[in-house]
Amino acid sequence: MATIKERQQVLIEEFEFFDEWMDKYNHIIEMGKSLDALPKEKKKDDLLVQGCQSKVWLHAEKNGDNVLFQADADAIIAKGIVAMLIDVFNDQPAKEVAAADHGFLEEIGLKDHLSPTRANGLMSIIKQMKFYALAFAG
Amino acid sequence: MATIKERQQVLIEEFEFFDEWMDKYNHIIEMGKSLDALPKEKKKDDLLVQGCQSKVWLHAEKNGDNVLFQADADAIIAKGIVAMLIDVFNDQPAKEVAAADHGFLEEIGLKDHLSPTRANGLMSIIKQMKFYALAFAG
Amino acid sequence: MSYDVQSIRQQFPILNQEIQGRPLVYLDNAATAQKPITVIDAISDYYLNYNANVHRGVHTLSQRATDAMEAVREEVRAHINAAETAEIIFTRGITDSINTIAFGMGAVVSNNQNVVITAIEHHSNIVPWQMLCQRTGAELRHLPMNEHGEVVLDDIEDIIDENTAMVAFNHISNALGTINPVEAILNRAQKVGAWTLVDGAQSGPHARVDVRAWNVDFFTLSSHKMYGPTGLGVLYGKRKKLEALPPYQGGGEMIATVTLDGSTYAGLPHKFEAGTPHIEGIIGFGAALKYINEIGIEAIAAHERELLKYATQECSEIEGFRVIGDAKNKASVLSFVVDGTHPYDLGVLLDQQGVAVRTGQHCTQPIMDAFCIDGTARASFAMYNTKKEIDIFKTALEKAVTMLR
Amino acid sequence: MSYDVQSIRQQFPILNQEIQGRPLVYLDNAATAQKPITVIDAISDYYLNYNANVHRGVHTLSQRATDAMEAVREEVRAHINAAETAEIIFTRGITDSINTIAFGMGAVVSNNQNVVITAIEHHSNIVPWQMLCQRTGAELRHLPMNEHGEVVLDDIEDIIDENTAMVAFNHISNALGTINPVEAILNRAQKVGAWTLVDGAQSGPHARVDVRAWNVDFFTLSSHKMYGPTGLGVLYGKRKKLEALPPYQGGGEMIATVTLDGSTYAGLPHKFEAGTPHIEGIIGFGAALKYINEIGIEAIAAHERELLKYATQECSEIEGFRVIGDAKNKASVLSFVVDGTHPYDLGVLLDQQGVAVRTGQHCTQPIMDAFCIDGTARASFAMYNTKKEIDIFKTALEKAVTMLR
Ligand SMILES: Cc1ncc(COP(=O)(O)O)c(C=O)c1O
Ligand SMILES: Cc1ncc(COP(=O)(O)O)c(C=O)c1O
Repeated sequence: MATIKERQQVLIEEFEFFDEWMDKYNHIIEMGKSLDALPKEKKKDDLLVQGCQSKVWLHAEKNGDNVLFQADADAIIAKGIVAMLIDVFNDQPAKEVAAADHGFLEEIGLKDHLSPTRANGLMSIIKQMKFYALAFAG
Repeated sequence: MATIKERQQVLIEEFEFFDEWMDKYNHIIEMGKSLDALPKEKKKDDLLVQGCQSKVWLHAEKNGDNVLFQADADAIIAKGIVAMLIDVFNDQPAKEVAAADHGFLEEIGLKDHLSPTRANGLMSIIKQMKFYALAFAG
Repeated sequence: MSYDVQSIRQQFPILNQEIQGRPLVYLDNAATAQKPITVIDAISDYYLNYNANVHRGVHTLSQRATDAMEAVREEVRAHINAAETAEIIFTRGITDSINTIAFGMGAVVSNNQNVVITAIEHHSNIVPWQMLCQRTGAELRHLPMNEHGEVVLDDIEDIIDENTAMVAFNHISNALGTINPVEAILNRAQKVGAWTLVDGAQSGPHARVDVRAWNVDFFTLSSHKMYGPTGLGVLYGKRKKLEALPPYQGGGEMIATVTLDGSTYAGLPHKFEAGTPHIEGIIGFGAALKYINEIGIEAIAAHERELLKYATQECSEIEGFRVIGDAKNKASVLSFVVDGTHPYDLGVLLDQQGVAVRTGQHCTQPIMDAFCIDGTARASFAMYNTKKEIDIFKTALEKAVTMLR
Repeated sequence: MSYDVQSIRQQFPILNQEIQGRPLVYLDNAATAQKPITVIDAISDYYLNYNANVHRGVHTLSQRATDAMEAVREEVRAHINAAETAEIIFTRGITDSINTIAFGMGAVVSNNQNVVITAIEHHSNIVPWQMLCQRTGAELRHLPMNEHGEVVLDDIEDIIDENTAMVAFNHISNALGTINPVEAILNRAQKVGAWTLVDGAQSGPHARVDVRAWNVDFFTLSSHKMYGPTGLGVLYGKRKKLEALPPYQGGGEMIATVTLDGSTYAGLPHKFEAGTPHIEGIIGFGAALKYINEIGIEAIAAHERELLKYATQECSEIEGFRVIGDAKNKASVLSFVVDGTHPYDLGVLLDQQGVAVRTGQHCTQPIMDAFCIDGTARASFAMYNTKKEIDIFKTALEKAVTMLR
């Protein structure tokens, strides 16, 4: 199975193809569409990530040393971004998730989205993932 | 007895001599020094003119159709300015005081002092004088 | 003289830029307006030439700053036709203005009374009254709205009654653009002797208001929505009403005398202006008012009505486009959803095409709840927007919708 | 690198002007400081390039404005060494900051408690506590001062006792320049478990403050005294203390959810930042902080100490010149009277000679009462003042005194 670094590299290469914003966002939207929706009973308010303008639910559980993520969002671009993060971090060792770098998002041209104040809450989602991972690793 | 207009003219001519700020202010200070002080018992808080940074007491009484002013101030420049106003308005018909123009202050180079917001409260003093005059005239 | 939007645009240098490689189309004016060069210059001029703390200063700079500030107070008075400058109080914004009054009313409201707002208020005109009601035990009521986003007056005589202490509502809704029936509401309030407050956040840039014609007790404006600097608002209050309220903040300027045992308070407007004022903001706001009056608020409003009509027509051609708030009487705001899309996604994809709209709840969650939506995308217009920009907006919106479906 | 006052002066274009035909000598810095060109440019740059309402905006301008604003929050945090940015709240100024806390403490203070200030406070740190005491029945006490204008700690153990809810005092007195024994007062307060607030109006421009080294609960700054824009202040508060207080103003930004029946409040810092922030002011303040740090606050303070010493020496040669407030530990303020003259007259005649000083009570009436004077004339120094200016000031003062005697 690919490591976090390897998965990030795959994503970076995928996005390298896109010169146009439309292609990039179409791809994000596709990723969002292909992410399994969270079942209704899991879309509880206490799974909502604070600081996003759209609703983003993040669920995490332990799988041995690894951490499993499930997520959903009501806005499709937010969901696409979450899908990307799940792609990278899902079923990886909790320790590594907690320590992982997220510079790849900058490389794939989502730098704009990385500020902690952004309405998309990308940084909040990453923080929340690492928070879970840290809890499970500890 | 000179009218308000005539007295104003005298003052304007007096001040025409002064090219230097020092001479002008020396003259104002002299006027302040030569104004009779109000007796202590008349320096009551309810005679204080609001809106001056220094304390200015203004006392008015009726003299037939005329209005008599007495005033004092704890700062000498304020007192000089008050002296000038008394010089012009004292023992003049209340009606005329109420209606009088104060453009002469501009002409003698006190324009700077005429804004309603000035700490010297010159406008407040004039207003208060006219307020008394109006009350007596009515 | 006809309305020359191109020469107006030249006064707003910020408009002349590219976002994501496309020309900026700024349609977020209900959140904050851009500033004409005269405002920016007035601010620089102040700091370059006569910055000083105001009042009580005998030196020249302080007197110049004081005069400039007080001249704006008079301009504001004239602009809204208040009776005297002492009734014009400078605050930090609408929010600060309303809190000032809601706090003060804690001293005059009792627990058998009620406060009435409408269903289409900004949070700034809801939460302060909730806090007042919590403190005093008074009841918070509201005039409901219909499916067009219009305030419904059918039950007004029951809702605003003899026990109503205050009726507070916005002139124009920031989320829907609805223009409220101000006179009808004020009439009822005045009939029962209730105090009245009109939130003019969205009237400031779009409508002429005469506070004495309305006979309203309190009225409030935000500079930043009127092409002026941030951090400044205006609170108009009738002298008698302002005098009946306790001061809000204690500090410099607002006192007459202070001893360590107690203080007496200064007269209006100082009683409500504690601390060093936002001098620069006041001076910049003066320049903004001057600019608005130069163009003419009626001309601006007419131009914006045109834009709103055009935008509504054009966008309605998009499948699934739904206007949120289609009141008969509307100003300058086009709030909408597009079926099958999330407002946030629309906002992101519009931004990628240079078009700035606001998305979300617009600080009016009760409205969103009433429409059973999470939020809207909102395009809002100002004096400098053009039909061509609306064309760009429409094309961009179409592209976004296509991508999202 | 030595302190290059001439190159600093070049950053302050306002200084290069004539007042009444004489070069301006601006010695009213304790009232407000002048702004370096970087601050003026930062404001223009904001309005020319990225003005937009912050937070919740998905479009580029809004995100740029938000980032710029939040970057300043972090700079402020670092500047005073707060633990986290959530503890940095932007207010309208010191007055607003202190009122925010004094209002909030209404919910936690009871009538058997007391609040302690000192005899040398600004009205902004007196009146809000008087209001709090009026609302709660608590007692307002103060640490007295001696004839040097120093706070006397002899009875501190009686004055600050187990029932003390809050000890609030300024770091540096604006009227006297006295530097208070902050640690000693804080230690006593902390020993009895009282909350603490330090008014940093005059420390901001003159001293380095580390809020965690002090372990103070609340600390507050005013932008306009620190070479930044008007209308902006900073309130630092420990997270736990801020969380224990109710919000001050209701409105946009400060809520989590709003229904017409009730609201829940947002987390820090938003809970205390209702309404559209003074975005431009925050960005300008960021530039001011940067400039202060470039020159170095210690270097500035050393320069001002020199000036204060020199001015005190020089002016003491004038017959009848009397310093008001000759504390051992002083910063940047020379308050004085000259026997046989009124401060107002001195102010007017200095202004005629281009010298700007403040005259009056400096919003510290209790100090004036204690010294049995109506007011003082006050020369206060900033990073850009020079010895040559003090020579001009002294000559002008001599002339004024001669004229007045
Ligand atoms: C010591 C002190 N405290 C408080 C204040 C009030 O500051 P602001 O007017 O900016 O609210 C000042 C300013 O004069 C001050 O010098
Ligand atoms: C109708 C309405 N009321 C109140 C406000 C709050 O104004 P401010 O944020 O300037 O205090 C706004 C601004 O969004 C508004 O549109």
